[in-house]
Amino acid sequence: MQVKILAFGVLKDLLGTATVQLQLAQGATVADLLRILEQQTSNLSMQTHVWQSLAVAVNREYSSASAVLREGDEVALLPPVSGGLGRRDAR
Amino acid sequence: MQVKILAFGVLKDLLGTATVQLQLAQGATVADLLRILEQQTSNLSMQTHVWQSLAVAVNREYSSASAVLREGDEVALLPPVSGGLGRRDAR
Amino acid sequence: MHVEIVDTPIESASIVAAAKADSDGAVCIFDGIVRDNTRRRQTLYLDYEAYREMALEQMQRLAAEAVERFRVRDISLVHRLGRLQVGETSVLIVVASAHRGAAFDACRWLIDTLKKTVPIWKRETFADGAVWADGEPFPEHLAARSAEAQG
Amino acid sequence: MHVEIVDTPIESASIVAAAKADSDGAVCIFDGIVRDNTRRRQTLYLDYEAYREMALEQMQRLAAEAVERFRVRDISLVHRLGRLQVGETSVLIVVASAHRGAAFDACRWLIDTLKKTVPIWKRETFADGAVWADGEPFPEHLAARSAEAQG
Repeated sequence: MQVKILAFGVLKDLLGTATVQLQLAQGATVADLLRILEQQTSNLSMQTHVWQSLAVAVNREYSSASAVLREGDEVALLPPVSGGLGRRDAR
Repeated sequence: MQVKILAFGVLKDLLGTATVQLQLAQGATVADLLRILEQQTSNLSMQTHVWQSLAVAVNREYSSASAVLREGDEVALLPPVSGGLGRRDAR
Repeated sequence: MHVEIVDTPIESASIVAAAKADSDGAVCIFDGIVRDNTRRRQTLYLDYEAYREMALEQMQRLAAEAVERFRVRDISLVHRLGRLQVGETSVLIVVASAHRGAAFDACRWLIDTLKKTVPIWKRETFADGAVWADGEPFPEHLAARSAEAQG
Repeated sequence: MHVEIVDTPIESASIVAAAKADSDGAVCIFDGIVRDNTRRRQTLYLDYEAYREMALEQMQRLAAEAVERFRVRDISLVHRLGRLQVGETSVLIVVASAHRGAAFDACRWLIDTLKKTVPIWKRETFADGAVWADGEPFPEHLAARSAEAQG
Protein backbone atom coordinates (compact mmCIF):
# COMPACT_ATOMS: atom_id res chain seq x y z
CA MET A 1 0.00 0.00 0.00
CA GLN A 2 1.05 3.57 -0.48
CA VAL A 3 1.04 6.40 2.08
CA LYS A 4 1.87 10.07 1.74
CA ILE A 5 4.58 11.39 4.06
CA LEU A 6 4.71 15.05 5.03
CA ALA A 7 7.83 16.32 6.78
CA PHE A 8 8.14 19.60 8.67
CA GLY A 9 10.86 21.74 10.15
CA VAL A 10 14.17 20.05 10.69
CA LEU A 11 12.70 16.73 9.45
CA LYS A 12 11.98 18.29 6.10
CA ASP A 13 15.63 19.32 5.84
CA LEU A 14 16.74 15.86 6.95
CA LEU A 15 14.61 14.01 4.39
CA GLY A 16 15.44 16.59 1.76
CA THR A 17 11.77 16.95 0.82
CA ALA A 18 8.48 18.12 2.26
CA THR A 19 6.34 15.33 0.76
CA VAL A 20 7.11 11.83 -0.42
CA GLN A 21 5.00 8.80 -1.38
CA LEU A 22 6.12 5.61 0.31
CA GLN A 23 5.31 1.98 -0.42
CA LEU A 24 4.67 -0.07 2.72
CA ALA A 25 3.70 -3.68 3.47
CA GLN A 26 0.05 -4.25 4.33
CA GLY A 27 -0.47 -3.88 8.10
CA ALA A 28 2.60 -1.65 8.60
CA THR A 29 2.48 0.55 11.69
CA VAL A 30 3.73 4.04 12.41
CA ALA A 31 6.69 2.40 14.18
CA ASP A 32 7.53 0.41 11.03
CA LEU A 33 7.44 3.55 8.96
CA LEU A 34 9.73 5.40 11.36
CA ARG A 35 12.22 2.50 11.33
CA ILE A 36 12.36 2.58 7.54
CA LEU A 37 12.87 6.33 7.38
CA GLU A 38 15.47 6.26 10.11
CA GLN A 39 17.44 3.58 8.25
CA GLN A 40 17.27 5.56 5.02
CA THR A 41 18.84 8.55 6.75
CA SER A 42 21.20 6.65 9.07
CA ASN A 43 24.27 8.06 7.38
CA LEU A 44 23.25 11.42 8.87
CA SER A 45 23.96 10.07 12.33
CA MET A 46 23.98 13.40 14.08
CA GLN A 47 20.26 13.66 13.64
CA THR A 48 19.17 10.48 15.45
CA HIS A 49 17.75 12.41 18.42
CA VAL A 50 15.21 13.86 16.00
CA TRP A 51 13.68 10.41 15.53
CA GLN A 52 13.29 9.98 19.26
CA SER A 53 11.54 13.29 19.92
CA LEU A 54 9.07 13.54 17.04
CA ALA A 55 5.33 13.11 16.98
CA VAL A 56 3.38 11.58 14.14
CA ALA A 57 0.00 12.65 12.87
CA VAL A 58 -2.06 10.32 10.72
CA ASN A 59 -4.70 12.18 8.76
CA ARG A 60 -4.13 15.22 11.01
CA GLU A 61 -4.57 13.43 14.34
CA TYR A 62 -1.71 12.69 16.72
CA SER A 63 -1.01 9.00 16.53
CA SER A 64 0.87 6.40 18.56
CA ALA A 65 3.72 4.24 17.23
CA SER A 66 1.49 1.18 17.30
CA ALA A 67 -1.17 2.65 15.00
CA VAL A 68 -1.70 0.58 11.82
CA LEU A 69 -1.48 2.55 8.59
CA ARG A 70 -3.88 2.27 5.67
CA GLU A 71 -3.70 2.90 1.95
CA GLY A 72 -3.73 6.61 1.20
CA ASP A 73 -3.05 7.81 4.74
CA GLU A 74 -1.45 11.21 5.16
CA VAL A 75 1.36 10.67 7.67
CA ALA A 76 2.99 13.82 9.02
CA LEU A 77 6.35 13.79 10.79
CA LEU A 78 6.35 16.54 13.38
CA PRO A 79 9.47 17.72 15.20
CA PRO A 80 8.86 19.30 18.63
CA VAL A 81 6.73 22.36 17.92
CA SER A 82 7.87 25.93 18.49
CA GLY A 83 4.94 28.20 17.73
CA GLY A 84 4.27 31.33 19.71
CA LEU A 85 7.45 32.73 21.12
CA GLY A 86 10.85 31.56 22.30
CA ARG A 87 11.41 28.27 24.04
CA ARG A 88 13.10 29.88 27.03
CA ASP A 89 9.70 31.28 27.90
CA ALA A 90 8.68 27.98 29.30
CA ARG A 91 11.07 28.38 32.17
CA MET B 1 -4.41 70.81 67.55
CA GLN B 2 -6.24 70.73 64.27
CA VAL B 3 -6.26 67.99 61.62
CA LYS B 4 -7.91 67.83 58.22
CA ILE B 5 -10.23 64.89 57.62
CA LEU B 6 -10.90 63.59 54.12
CA ALA B 7 -13.73 61.10 53.66
CA PHE B 8 -14.28 58.92 50.61
CA GLY B 9 -16.97 56.70 49.18
CA VAL B 10 -19.64 55.59 51.63
CA LEU B 11 -17.83 57.39 54.47
CA LYS B 12 -18.24 60.69 52.67
CA ASP B 13 -21.98 60.06 52.48
CA LEU B 14 -22.04 59.03 56.14
CA LEU B 15 -20.22 62.13 57.39
CA GLY B 16 -22.17 64.30 54.97
CA THR B 17 -19.01 65.96 53.74
CA ALA B 18 -15.79 65.20 51.89
CA THR B 19 -13.51 67.35 54.07
CA VAL B 20 -13.74 68.63 57.62
CA GLN B 21 -11.32 70.28 60.03
CA LEU B 22 -11.33 68.69 63.48
CA GLN B 23 -9.93 69.91 66.80
CA LEU B 24 -8.18 67.15 68.77
CA ALA B 25 -6.31 66.95 72.07
CA GLN B 26 -2.51 66.95 71.84
CA GLY B 27 -1.25 63.35 71.50
CA ALA B 28 -4.52 62.02 70.04
CA THR B 29 -4.15 58.84 68.00
CA VAL B 30 -5.92 57.56 64.90
CA ALA B 31 -7.99 55.34 67.22
CA ASP B 32 -9.08 58.39 69.26
CA LEU B 33 -10.14 60.16 66.10
CA LEU B 34 -12.14 57.16 64.88
CA ARG B 35 -13.89 56.90 68.27
CA ILE B 36 -14.94 60.55 68.11
CA LEU B 37 -16.26 60.26 64.57
CA GLU B 38 -18.07 57.04 65.32
CA GLN B 39 -19.82 58.64 68.29
CA GLN B 40 -20.83 61.66 66.22
CA THR B 41 -22.54 59.36 63.72
CA SER B 42 -23.84 56.75 66.17
CA ASN B 43 -27.46 57.59 65.42
CA LEU B 44 -26.84 56.06 61.99
CA SER B 45 -26.47 52.67 63.59
CA MET B 46 -26.77 50.67 60.40
CA GLN B 47 -23.38 51.95 59.31
CA THR B 48 -21.28 50.70 62.22
CA HIS B 49 -19.65 47.98 60.13
CA VAL B 50 -18.09 50.73 58.06
CA TRP B 51 -16.02 51.84 61.05
CA GLN B 52 -14.67 48.34 61.51
CA SER B 53 -13.59 47.79 57.94
CA LEU B 54 -11.95 51.09 57.01
CA ALA B 55 -8.32 51.99 56.58
CA VAL B 56 -6.81 55.32 57.53
CA ALA B 57 -4.10 57.19 55.68
CA VAL B 58 -2.16 59.93 57.41
CA ASN B 59 -0.49 62.24 54.92
CA ARG B 60 -1.18 59.68 52.17
CA GLU B 61 0.41 56.71 53.95
CA TYR B 62 -1.61 53.84 55.38
CA SER B 63 -1.52 54.19 59.14
CA SER B 64 -2.27 52.01 62.17
CA ALA B 65 -4.83 52.86 64.87
CA SER B 66 -2.05 53.55 67.35
CA ALA B 67 -0.36 56.25 65.24
CA VAL B 68 -0.16 59.62 67.01
CA LEU B 69 -1.53 62.55 65.02
CA ARG B 70 0.14 65.93 64.64
CA GLU B 71 -1.02 69.45 63.96
CA GLY B 72 -1.94 69.87 60.29
CA ASP B 73 -2.05 66.18 59.42
CA GLU B 74 -4.22 65.13 56.50
CA VAL B 75 -6.20 62.14 57.73
CA ALA B 76 -8.09 60.18 55.08
CA LEU B 77 -10.87 57.74 55.93
CA LEU B 78 -10.85 54.97 53.34
CA PRO B 79 -13.65 52.42 52.95
CA PRO B 80 -12.60 49.09 51.39
CA VAL B 81 -11.38 49.99 47.93
CA SER B 82 -13.09 48.90 44.72
CA GLY B 83 -10.95 50.09 41.82
CA GLY B 84 -10.55 48.07 38.68
CA LEU B 85 -13.54 45.88 38.11
CA GLY B 86 -16.23 44.08 40.04
CA ARG B 87 -15.64 42.56 43.43
CA ARG B 88 -16.87 39.16 42.34
CA ASP B 89 -13.79 38.97 40.18
CA ALA B 90 -11.78 38.03 43.18
CA ARG B 91 -13.54 34.71 43.36
CA MET C 1 7.12 52.83 33.44
CA HIS C 2 3.92 54.56 32.55
CA VAL C 3 1.62 55.08 35.55
CA GLU C 4 -1.31 57.42 35.19
CA ILE C 5 -4.76 58.34 36.46
CA VAL C 6 -6.90 59.81 33.70
CA ASP C 7 -10.36 61.38 33.35
CA THR C 8 -10.86 60.54 29.70
CA PRO C 9 -11.10 57.26 27.79
CA ILE C 10 -8.04 55.03 28.03
CA GLU C 11 -6.42 54.67 24.62
CA SER C 12 -5.45 51.02 24.97
CA ALA C 13 -4.00 50.48 21.50
CA SER C 14 -1.52 53.34 21.70
CA ILE C 15 -0.53 52.50 25.28
CA VAL C 16 0.17 48.89 24.29
CA ALA C 17 2.10 49.95 21.19
CA ALA C 18 4.23 52.33 23.22
CA ALA C 19 4.95 49.64 25.82
CA LYS C 20 6.78 47.26 23.47
CA ALA C 21 10.53 47.11 22.96
CA ASP C 22 12.75 44.90 20.78
CA SER C 23 13.95 42.81 23.70
CA ASP C 24 10.40 41.77 24.61
CA GLY C 25 9.02 38.41 23.62
CA ALA C 26 5.81 38.55 25.65
CA VAL C 27 3.26 41.20 26.46
CA CYS C 28 0.48 40.38 28.90
CA ILE C 29 -2.39 42.84 29.02
CA PHE C 30 -5.25 43.12 31.45
CA ASP C 31 -8.18 45.25 30.36
CA GLY C 32 -10.81 45.80 33.05
CA ILE C 33 -14.09 46.87 31.47
CA VAL C 34 -17.46 47.96 32.82
CA ARG C 35 -19.79 44.99 32.84
CA ASP C 36 -23.49 45.36 32.14
CA ASN C 37 -24.53 43.72 35.40
CA THR C 38 -23.55 42.92 38.97
CA ARG C 39 -25.16 39.82 40.42
CA ARG C 40 -27.62 40.04 37.52
CA ARG C 41 -28.71 43.56 38.45
CA GLN C 42 -28.53 45.73 35.31
CA THR C 43 -25.74 48.31 35.43
CA LEU C 44 -26.33 51.68 33.72
CA TYR C 45 -22.95 53.27 34.45
CA LEU C 46 -20.20 53.51 37.05
CA ASP C 47 -18.64 56.52 38.75
CA TYR C 48 -15.08 56.03 39.92
CA GLU C 49 -13.57 58.36 42.48
CA ALA C 50 -10.14 58.28 44.11
CA TYR C 51 -7.99 59.78 46.78
CA ARG C 52 -6.11 60.87 43.77
CA GLU C 53 -2.64 61.81 45.01
CA MET C 54 -2.40 58.75 47.22
CA ALA C 55 -3.82 56.44 44.55
CA LEU C 56 -1.21 57.62 42.04
CA GLU C 57 1.61 57.16 44.55
CA GLN C 58 0.35 53.66 45.39
CA MET C 59 0.11 52.74 41.72
CA GLN C 60 3.67 53.97 41.09
CA ARG C 61 4.93 51.87 43.98
CA LEU C 62 3.05 48.80 42.79
CA ALA C 63 4.52 49.11 39.31
CA ALA C 64 8.04 49.54 40.69
CA GLU C 65 7.58 46.62 43.06
CA ALA C 66 6.30 44.38 40.25
CA VAL C 67 9.33 45.18 38.05
CA GLU C 68 11.63 44.33 40.93
CA ARG C 69 9.77 41.25 42.07
CA PHE C 70 9.00 39.59 38.73
CA ARG C 71 12.00 40.95 36.77
CA VAL C 72 9.84 42.18 33.91
CA ARG C 73 11.16 44.92 31.65
CA ASP C 74 8.36 47.46 31.75
CA ILE C 75 4.87 48.15 33.06
CA SER C 76 2.06 50.49 32.08
CA LEU C 77 -0.68 50.97 34.65
CA VAL C 78 -3.54 53.35 33.90
CA HIS C 79 -6.79 53.86 35.83
CA ARG C 80 -9.64 56.05 34.71
CA LEU C 81 -11.90 58.09 37.03
CA GLY C 82 -15.32 59.68 36.54
CA ARG C 83 -18.38 58.27 34.83
CA LEU C 84 -17.83 55.15 32.71
CA GLN C 85 -20.35 53.48 30.45
CA VAL C 86 -20.77 49.75 29.95
CA GLY C 87 -17.90 48.38 27.83
CA GLU C 88 -15.44 51.15 28.68
CA THR C 89 -12.03 50.41 30.18
CA SER C 90 -11.56 51.36 33.83
CA VAL C 91 -8.09 49.95 34.28
CA LEU C 92 -5.41 48.88 31.80
CA ILE C 93 -2.28 46.97 32.76
CA VAL C 94 0.44 46.17 30.23
CA VAL C 95 3.45 44.09 31.23
CA ALA C 96 6.29 43.66 28.74
CA SER C 97 8.95 41.07 29.34
CA ALA C 98 11.43 38.80 27.58
CA HIS C 99 9.50 35.78 28.88
CA ARG C 100 5.85 35.00 29.30
CA GLY C 101 5.74 33.47 32.76
CA ALA C 102 6.98 36.64 34.41
CA ALA C 103 4.63 38.79 32.30
CA PHE C 104 1.55 36.80 33.37
CA ASP C 105 2.59 36.66 37.02
CA ALA C 106 3.31 40.38 37.25
CA CYS C 107 0.09 41.33 35.44
CA ARG C 108 -2.06 39.24 37.74
CA TRP C 109 -0.28 40.40 40.89
CA LEU C 110 -0.79 44.01 39.81
CA ILE C 111 -4.55 43.79 39.32
CA ASP C 112 -5.03 41.68 42.45
CA THR C 113 -3.00 44.07 44.61
CA LEU C 114 -4.44 47.22 43.03
CA LYS C 115 -7.94 46.08 43.84
CA LYS C 116 -7.08 45.67 47.52
CA THR C 117 -4.80 48.58 48.22
CA VAL C 118 -5.19 51.52 45.83
CA PRO C 119 -7.69 54.08 47.19
CA ILE C 120 -10.23 54.12 44.37
CA TRP C 121 -13.96 53.59 44.82
CA LYS C 122 -16.80 52.82 42.51
CA ARG C 123 -20.40 53.95 42.73
CA GLU C 124 -22.60 51.71 40.66
CA THR C 125 -25.83 53.03 39.19
CA PHE C 126 -28.38 50.36 38.33
CA ALA C 127 -31.66 50.66 36.54
CA ASP C 128 -33.24 50.63 40.03
CA GLY C 129 -30.89 52.59 42.28
CA ALA C 130 -27.26 53.34 43.09
CA VAL C 131 -24.77 51.99 45.62
CA TRP C 132 -21.11 52.26 46.51
CA ALA C 133 -19.69 48.92 45.46
CA ASP C 134 -18.59 46.66 48.29
CA GLY C 135 -14.84 46.78 48.32
CA GLU C 136 -12.57 43.90 49.13
CA PRO C 137 -11.51 43.84 52.79
CA PHE C 138 -8.20 45.59 53.36
CA PRO C 139 -5.20 43.33 53.96
CA GLU C 140 -4.71 43.01 57.73
CA HIS C 141 -1.65 45.26 57.82
CA LEU C 142 -3.50 48.15 56.16
CA ALA C 143 -6.77 48.06 58.13
CA ALA C 144 -6.98 50.65 60.88
CA ARG C 145 -8.51 48.24 63.34
CA SER C 146 -7.09 44.78 63.78
CA ALA C 147 -9.31 41.71 63.80
CA GLU C 148 -8.64 41.48 67.53
CA ALA C 149 -9.89 44.99 68.23
CA GLN C 150 -13.03 44.27 66.21
CA GLY C 151 -13.84 41.17 68.29
CA MET D 1 -14.74 32.21 18.91
CA HIS D 2 -12.28 33.62 16.46
CA VAL D 3 -9.52 31.16 15.54
CA GLU D 4 -7.33 31.94 12.57
CA ILE D 5 -3.97 31.37 10.93
CA VAL D 6 -2.88 34.39 8.92
CA ASP D 7 -0.03 35.32 6.59
CA THR D 8 -0.21 39.06 7.15
CA PRO D 9 0.33 41.24 10.24
CA ILE D 10 -2.05 40.55 13.13
CA GLU D 11 -4.30 43.56 13.72
CA SER D 12 -4.34 43.31 17.51
CA ALA D 13 -6.39 46.42 18.24
CA SER D 14 -9.32 45.45 16.05
CA ILE D 15 -9.28 41.83 17.21
CA VAL D 16 -9.39 42.95 20.84
CA ALA D 17 -12.15 45.47 20.15
CA ALA D 18 -14.25 42.84 18.38
CA ALA D 19 -13.74 40.39 21.25
CA LYS D 20 -15.51 42.49 23.91
CA ALA D 21 -19.15 42.18 24.89
CA ASP D 22 -21.26 43.99 27.46
CA SER D 23 -21.30 41.09 29.87
CA ASP D 24 -17.49 41.06 30.11
CA GLY D 25 -15.67 42.58 33.04
CA ALA D 26 -12.21 41.29 32.24
CA VAL D 27 -10.18 40.82 29.11
CA CYS D 28 -6.80 39.13 29.34
CA ILE D 29 -4.59 39.42 26.29
CA PHE D 30 -1.36 37.67 25.44
CA ASP D 31 0.71 39.16 22.66
CA GLY D 32 3.70 37.08 21.63
CA ILE D 33 6.23 39.20 19.76
CA VAL D 34 9.48 38.52 18.00
CA ARG D 35 12.34 39.27 20.33
CA ASP D 36 15.62 40.72 19.10
CA ASN D 37 17.71 37.92 20.56
CA THR D 38 17.78 34.30 21.69
CA ARG D 39 20.33 33.51 24.36
CA ARG D 40 21.93 36.85 23.46
CA ARG D 41 22.43 35.86 19.84
CA GLN D 42 21.04 38.66 17.68
CA THR D 43 17.86 37.74 15.81
CA LEU D 44 17.32 39.23 12.35
CA TYR D 45 13.91 37.66 11.60
CA LEU D 46 11.86 34.51 12.09
CA ASP D 47 10.11 32.27 9.58
CA TYR D 48 7.09 30.40 10.92
CA GLU D 49 5.75 27.39 9.09
CA ALA D 50 2.88 25.09 10.02
CA TYR D 51 1.12 21.87 9.16
CA ARG D 52 -1.58 24.32 8.40
CA GLU D 53 -4.82 22.31 8.35
CA MET D 54 -3.88 20.36 11.46
CA ALA D 55 -2.63 23.47 13.28
CA LEU D 56 -5.92 25.24 12.65
CA GLU D 57 -7.93 22.25 13.85
CA GLN D 58 -5.78 21.99 16.97
CA MET D 59 -6.20 25.70 17.70
CA GLN D 60 -9.97 25.44 17.29
CA ARG D 61 -10.05 22.53 19.73
CA LEU D 62 -7.87 24.35 22.23
CA ALA D 63 -10.14 27.39 22.15
CA ALA D 64 -13.25 25.27 22.60
CA GLU D 65 -11.65 23.31 25.41
CA ALA D 66 -10.59 26.50 27.18
CA VAL D 67 -14.13 27.92 27.02
CA GLU D 68 -15.46 24.71 28.50
CA ARG D 69 -12.78 24.25 31.10
CA PHE D 70 -12.46 27.80 32.42
CA ARG D 71 -16.02 28.96 31.73
CA VAL D 72 -14.93 32.08 29.92
CA ARG D 73 -17.28 33.75 27.46
CA ASP D 74 -15.14 34.05 24.36
CA ILE D 75 -11.69 33.48 22.94
CA SER D 76 -9.75 34.83 19.99
CA LEU D 77 -6.67 32.89 18.98
CA VAL D 78 -4.64 34.03 15.98
CA HIS D 79 -1.23 32.81 14.81
CA ARG D 80 0.76 34.31 11.98
CA LEU D 81 2.99 32.38 9.57
CA GLY D 82 5.75 33.46 7.22
CA ARG D 83 8.58 35.89 7.84
CA LEU D 84 8.26 38.10 10.89
CA GLN D 85 10.51 40.98 11.87
CA VAL D 86 11.59 41.88 15.40
CA GLY D 87 8.69 43.45 17.32
CA GLU D 88 5.94 41.84 15.22
CA THR D 89 3.21 39.71 16.78
CA SER D 90 3.41 35.98 16.08
CA VAL D 91 0.51 34.93 18.27
CA LEU D 92 -2.37 36.86 19.83
CA ILE D 93 -4.71 35.41 22.44
CA VAL D 94 -7.70 37.36 23.73
CA VAL D 95 -9.89 35.92 26.49
CA ALA D 96 -13.06 37.77 27.48
CA SER D 97 -14.90 36.83 30.64
CA ALA D 98 -17.14 38.20 33.35
CA HIS D 99 -14.37 37.62 35.87
CA ARG D 100 -10.64 38.05 35.82
CA GLY D 101 -9.43 34.84 37.41
CA ALA D 102 -10.89 32.69 34.65
CA ALA D 103 -9.61 35.07 31.96
CA PHE D 104 -6.02 34.87 33.23
CA ASP D 105 -6.13 31.10 33.73
CA ALA D 106 -7.57 30.41 30.28
CA CYS D 107 -5.13 32.77 28.55
CA ARG D 108 -2.13 31.18 30.19
CA TRP D 109 -3.33 27.65 29.58
CA LEU D 110 -3.87 28.50 25.90
CA ILE D 111 -0.36 29.79 25.24
CA ASP D 112 1.26 27.02 27.30
CA THR D 113 -0.70 24.31 25.50
CA LEU D 114 -0.39 25.86 22.04
CA LYS D 115 3.38 25.93 22.38
CA LYS D 116 3.50 22.22 23.11
CA THR D 117 0.86 20.78 20.82
CA VAL D 118 0.06 22.95 17.80
CA PRO D 119 2.17 21.94 14.78
CA ILE D 120 3.93 25.22 14.05
CA TRP D 121 7.69 25.61 13.74
CA LYS D 122 10.02 28.50 13.75
CA ARG D 123 13.26 28.98 11.84
CA GLU D 124 15.36 31.66 13.41
CA THR D 125 17.80 33.67 11.33
CA PHE D 126 20.58 35.31 13.29
CA ALA D 127 23.25 37.70 12.18
CA ASP D 128 25.56 34.66 11.97
CA GLY D 129 23.38 31.81 10.69
CA ALA D 130 19.96 30.17 10.84
CA VAL D 131 18.47 27.27 12.82
CA TRP D 132 15.16 25.59 13.41
CA ALA D 133 14.28 26.62 16.96
CA ASP D 134 14.39 23.82 19.51
CA GLY D 135 10.80 22.98 20.25
CA GLU D 136 9.45 21.96 23.60
CA PRO D 137 9.31 18.18 24.02
CA PHE D 138 5.90 16.79 23.13
CA PRO D 139 3.69 15.75 26.03
CA GLU D 140 4.17 12.01 26.61
CA HIS D 141 0.77 11.07 25.15
CA LEU D 142 1.51 12.83 21.84
CA ALA D 143 5.08 11.62 21.25
CA ALA D 144 5.33 8.76 18.75
CA ARG D 145 7.88 6.87 20.84
CA SER D 146 7.40 6.45 24.54
CA ALA D 147 10.16 7.15 27.05
CA GLU D 148 10.41 3.39 27.57
CA ALA D 149 10.99 2.64 23.91
CA GLN D 150 13.72 5.29 23.83
CA GLY D 151 15.57 3.73 26.80
